[in-house]
Amino acid sequence: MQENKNISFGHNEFNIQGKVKGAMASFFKRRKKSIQISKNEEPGSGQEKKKEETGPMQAGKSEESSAGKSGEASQKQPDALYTSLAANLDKIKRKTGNSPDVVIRPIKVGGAQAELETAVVYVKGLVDDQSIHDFLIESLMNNAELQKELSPEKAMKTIKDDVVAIGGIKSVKKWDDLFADLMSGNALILIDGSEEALMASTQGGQRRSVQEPTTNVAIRGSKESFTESLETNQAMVRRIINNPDLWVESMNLGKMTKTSVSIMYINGIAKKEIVDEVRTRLKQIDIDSILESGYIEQLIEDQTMTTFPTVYHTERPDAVAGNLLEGRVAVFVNGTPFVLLAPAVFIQFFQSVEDYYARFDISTAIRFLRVLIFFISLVGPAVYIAATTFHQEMIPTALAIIVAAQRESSPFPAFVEAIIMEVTFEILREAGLRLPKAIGATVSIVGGLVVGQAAVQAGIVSPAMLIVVAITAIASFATPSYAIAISARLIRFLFMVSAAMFGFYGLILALIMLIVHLCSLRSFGIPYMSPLAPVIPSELGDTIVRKPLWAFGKRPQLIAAENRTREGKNQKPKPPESRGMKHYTRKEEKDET
Amino acid sequence: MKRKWILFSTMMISMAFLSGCWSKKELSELALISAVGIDRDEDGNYMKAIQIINPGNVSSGLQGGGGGQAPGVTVITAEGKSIVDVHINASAEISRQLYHPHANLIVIGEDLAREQPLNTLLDSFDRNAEFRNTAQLVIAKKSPAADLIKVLSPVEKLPSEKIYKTLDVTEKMRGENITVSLQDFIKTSASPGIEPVLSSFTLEGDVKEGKKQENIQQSQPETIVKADGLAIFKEDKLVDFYSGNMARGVVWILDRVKQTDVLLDWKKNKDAITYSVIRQSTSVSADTSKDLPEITVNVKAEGMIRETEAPVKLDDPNVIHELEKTAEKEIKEQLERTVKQTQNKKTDIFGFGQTVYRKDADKWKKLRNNWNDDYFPNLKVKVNVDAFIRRTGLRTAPNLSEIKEKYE
Amino acid sequence: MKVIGISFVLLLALMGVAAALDFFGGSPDLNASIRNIFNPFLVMETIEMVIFIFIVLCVFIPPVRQFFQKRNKSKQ
Amino acid sequence: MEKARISAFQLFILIVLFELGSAMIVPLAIEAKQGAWLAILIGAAGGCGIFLIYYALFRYYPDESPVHFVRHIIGSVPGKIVAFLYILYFLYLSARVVRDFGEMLITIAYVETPLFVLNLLMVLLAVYTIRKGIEVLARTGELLFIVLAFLFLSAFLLIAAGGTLDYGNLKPVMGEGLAPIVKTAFTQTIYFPFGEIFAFMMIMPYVTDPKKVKRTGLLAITASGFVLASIMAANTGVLGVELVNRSLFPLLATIQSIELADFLERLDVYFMLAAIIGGFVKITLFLYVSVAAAADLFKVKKPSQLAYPLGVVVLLLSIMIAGSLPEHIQEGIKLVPLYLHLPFQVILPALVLLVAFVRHKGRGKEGEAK
Repeated sequence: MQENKNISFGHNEFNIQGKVKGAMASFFKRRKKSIQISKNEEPGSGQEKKKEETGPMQAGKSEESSAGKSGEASQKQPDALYTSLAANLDKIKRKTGNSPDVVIRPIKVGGAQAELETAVVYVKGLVDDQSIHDFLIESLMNNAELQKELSPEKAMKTIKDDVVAIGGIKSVKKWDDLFADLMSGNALILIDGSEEALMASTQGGQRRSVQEPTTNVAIRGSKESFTESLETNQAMVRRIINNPDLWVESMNLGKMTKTSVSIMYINGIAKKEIVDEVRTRLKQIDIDSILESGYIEQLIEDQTMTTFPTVYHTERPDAVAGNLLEGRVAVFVNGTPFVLLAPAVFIQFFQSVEDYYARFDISTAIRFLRVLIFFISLVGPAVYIAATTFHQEMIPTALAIIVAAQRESSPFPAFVEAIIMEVTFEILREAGLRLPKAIGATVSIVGGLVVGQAAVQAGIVSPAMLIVVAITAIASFATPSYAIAISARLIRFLFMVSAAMFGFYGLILALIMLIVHLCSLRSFGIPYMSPLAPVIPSELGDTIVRKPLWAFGKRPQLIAAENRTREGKNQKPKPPESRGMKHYTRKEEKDET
Repeated sequence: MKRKWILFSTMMISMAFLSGCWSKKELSELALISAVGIDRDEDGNYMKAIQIINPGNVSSGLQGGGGGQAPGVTVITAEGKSIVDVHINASAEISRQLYHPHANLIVIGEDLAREQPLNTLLDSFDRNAEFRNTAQLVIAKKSPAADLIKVLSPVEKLPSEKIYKTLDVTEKMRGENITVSLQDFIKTSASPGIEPVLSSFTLEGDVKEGKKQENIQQSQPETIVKADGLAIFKEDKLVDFYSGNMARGVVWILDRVKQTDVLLDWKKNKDAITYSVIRQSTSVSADTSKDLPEITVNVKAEGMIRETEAPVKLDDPNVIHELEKTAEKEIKEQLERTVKQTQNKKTDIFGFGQTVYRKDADKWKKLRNNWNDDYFPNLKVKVNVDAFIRRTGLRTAPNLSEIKEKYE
Repeated sequence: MKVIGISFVLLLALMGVAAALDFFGGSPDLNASIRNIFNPFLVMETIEMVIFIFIVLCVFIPPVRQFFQKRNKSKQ
Repeated sequence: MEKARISAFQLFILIVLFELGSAMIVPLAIEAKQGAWLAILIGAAGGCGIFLIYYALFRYYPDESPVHFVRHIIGSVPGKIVAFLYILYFLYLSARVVRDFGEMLITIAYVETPLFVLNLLMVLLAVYTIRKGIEVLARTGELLFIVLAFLFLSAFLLIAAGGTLDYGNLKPVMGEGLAPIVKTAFTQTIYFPFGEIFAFMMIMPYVTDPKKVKRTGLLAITASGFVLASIMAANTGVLGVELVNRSLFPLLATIQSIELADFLERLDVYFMLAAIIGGFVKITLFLYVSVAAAADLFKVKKPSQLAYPLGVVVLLLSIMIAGSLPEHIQEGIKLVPLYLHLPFQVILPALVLLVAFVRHKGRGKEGEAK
């Protein structure tokens, strides 16, 4: 019925791998057209680049042409640098609109007779001031070699090889590359008479330091959280997985922002099809700006008509490392501490890194609690509405009397009351979230305590309703992933409406519909509800329950590739034989080996 | 994709239309019924007393509310040709929709129960999904059912709750009543070879006083409702009331006794020793090999000595053994008396017929037609009792024995 | 259009089945059993009626739209 | 046919949910009195036998839908007619189940709500699911199965702990001998619910591992037979035969009689949840099968186009099918097994199998000759 749904997952391993390939193949078929287009675009700076040239710069077009005339006549390529330093600097100035933070520092090198005009160009704030001064400008000025007489080419070589004491240096010939590097914080060395420019990597500037995570807080585990810097973030993961198989691919996305985005995966563990799929989807993105990983998330997810997140995001390096080791692919985006992980499955949003750090029995109990919490936050008010307006017979009599007594004075029907309270609560939450921390606390006190108490005392809202709303609200806070909690918040209203119309019948139908919907979702070809549906028995141990760490045999079969062995056999700790009960201990040992 | 949207909007729009909502009822628009009492007046109309909960007066702790000022229930009465008719007529007296599912008590007047087979009376309760089949059924002894419902009760805020809980407790402690739900009653009356029994309640005092709030504002209420044995049915009509040991005998044979006390004679001291049965199990078996089946009732009781008014050496195992024998004899006698008397009434409330049916369905086919009148009264019923005394409380010998020794 | 046709044929056939079963079940004559098929629709509330018509009309939306799309295309 | 694949395990779950579907809420095989559970088990055994007929057919054409292969076997025109009749049969059964559930809801909780509206919601949900495809339905089934399993286990536990269960009610098992039990089994339970597994003929080709189909099918029928038998046994144990016989929905009464710890009572929602889940799966499967078959027969390119119109057909039919609940039930018990189930579930498939057998035998010989 749907073309891209031609696979299924049984528990047969062989089958599944074959199937996933099939899925990917079909997926490619579906997107063939667009891939072809992007391939055309890639190597040559064809239409796309031209558009860029003419697009944003149309205003300066006439000026540019005049500059071209006044400058060198030998314009082999429109994109190439000019030979004259003055013309180059002029172009840079015009292109950046004379912005004061683009610093142009002319330096004279060469012997006294044959002075060679050079200039260092960089963007203030993006560069590391110290390295510019110490290793670039100072070296250029004081280097003995450069005091000799030099041709531009020779000077270029000398500077490149001997002078600049900075790790990354390369030459650029095209304006596009030049500006891209300049704007990403590299320093530019231009020499009069050369068609090349040198690019020294001096990225730096002020950045937030590594701090504790604010969203995925864990009691136990690393206190590091990602920062806004892509390099730092990647390094943090590298520090955890010290393995050359941790591969990174980077690209720039966003026509205007040219945001650096990189894919990280572990070669041999991540499934090639999934990596390819992520890469293809990322390459297809054609948008002017990428401001946060949320942009990417929305542009690469499988289905847009859903409130459920099909890409996982986290700001914890250990969470990323753990998921990479399960075979997932991480997408880092410069400028945000949130790293995307794909493919994501539903149950993943109920798991936290801490589950693996704590003992399994405790983690299992907590995971059960989380699913319960999610369920409460989803259907809490709906059950109240259904029970009080349709199925009064299902409430135990004593409770029914109490609720009835409370409802006596309430002027609204239960549904309206519930909607009022839920909306009020959402307002409170939103207000508390956006305000400064100090005021936020006040809002929650005024809102929660004063309004709640007053509303009950005034008889506008029944206390039972308030309790239900409060429990629901707390439950939605307790879900470990904000992304899934917020979708539950939204769906809750749908449940309330259906419960208000048809009681439990409506509620149950809505629940079944939700399940159908969840089952129809996929994340990068992986069924969203796996390993619950389709059920993969060997992996049920890491879903709502978490089996002991020593029993984790394999990586998830839908996600991980060939290398699926996670740990050796017989990982169960065997303490040395202790005092007494020797017979028993020996017997046990025999059983296990 | 677009069509999916159409489908979705279709659903949403059609739902929006429905927000008028059939079957919807707000809790504050309902009159929660806690108990129903049914009688019949002289003209043959049904009279129904409906006890409605005033939630505000029942649940305390609410602002301004708090029980005690006004009664927790209101009783309205109505008449009609059929039960449903009465129900509809009653709604003229109350501003809210009468809501049955929380009614946990149905009281039937003695006169009505004697005249009409209860099964037909209860049809509307059973048929209607709104009634809970778990509601308890009791008989009002010597007074109209309506009176039982009207009397306010001390301790419990809801009179229905009072009766309901009394029944529960007295079944557990005394073993002279059994809780019979609507469903149990119908099940029993429809099953072959067994006749139903119900618990009965009586009124002590004046109804007029009992209706007033003052009744429960004194330390000793003027009027009170109390559990009083069993009502025995034959072909769904009330035939007799049992109380005391007779009632307990019935409950015992039905294997519903949980705890009870048996008074034992000890060496000329009548009822001198109280033997408390803590646990018991009773089974009825039938021997269908003969023309007329023979019934054996096996009782196994286990308990302790609670009270002694005669000097007994309770630390002596032989004495204990002797006491056990006495208890066995006593229980056996009581049960045999109960069976004998019931056989005279020609109604098989013990379900001996059912036992036969379950044992030997072919045999039962031959007997079933005149079971109650011909075969049941002539059954040979054997009662075997095994009574065990497990412990004797905190003390061994009664203080009496020492006193006696002192004076002797 | 094809879809509508199929549904209509199936509906008619099924009504036939229902009527036939009714007839076998002891309905006096075929006429009565046909009437028996339609009588649940006689007592309907306004809202119910509106929903009913709406639901049935929804069946026609996709084919009609398809039809118009095709015509527009052919015009072009 | 949709390009889909489901695993053998998913097939198992779908069959179990499907069999339980509406059978668990009605007084199944109550004509066998205390022996109802036995009649159900015999029916399940018979169902296994019927399933083997279907399986034999499936073995000849493991990759094709019955709509196709019936044409290969008995020729194009007769094949088309047979396929058309089966589509009618499936739609009719689908409508029956929809009606069952609508009536149940009205009777137990939604007295004032029109049947049409209750049915509508159910059908819309089924249509929504069908448009998502069989794979999604299979996965949904897996999750719903967990819910249902939880409900059953806890309900049995509560009934056992609540002390309402009286084993005596189950005696005498064969009060009137084995005859009524066998008769009930062969006139009712074998067709409803077990024979209805015929619908899975349309679904079997989707299974990844055709070799497992036989084992899965038999296992599923047996398992559902045991579950149904235990449900009926629990009903009889709690309510007694007479009450079960008089009840429209004995399971509801059974669950209502749970009263535990002054708190675990009034668990009607248990019943509603279980009933709606079962009903949903059954209705959706029947409707799915008819949509798939109709799309195949009439060569509709996108089967999902048919989902909504056929949903409306089922909806209308569910209203038209009978004037009253007793009529509906009487037709279901007396007429449908005789006039619809027997020919469509047993006679026709058996005949087709016979033809297929003869043809294939001939062909096999030809192959040898060559």
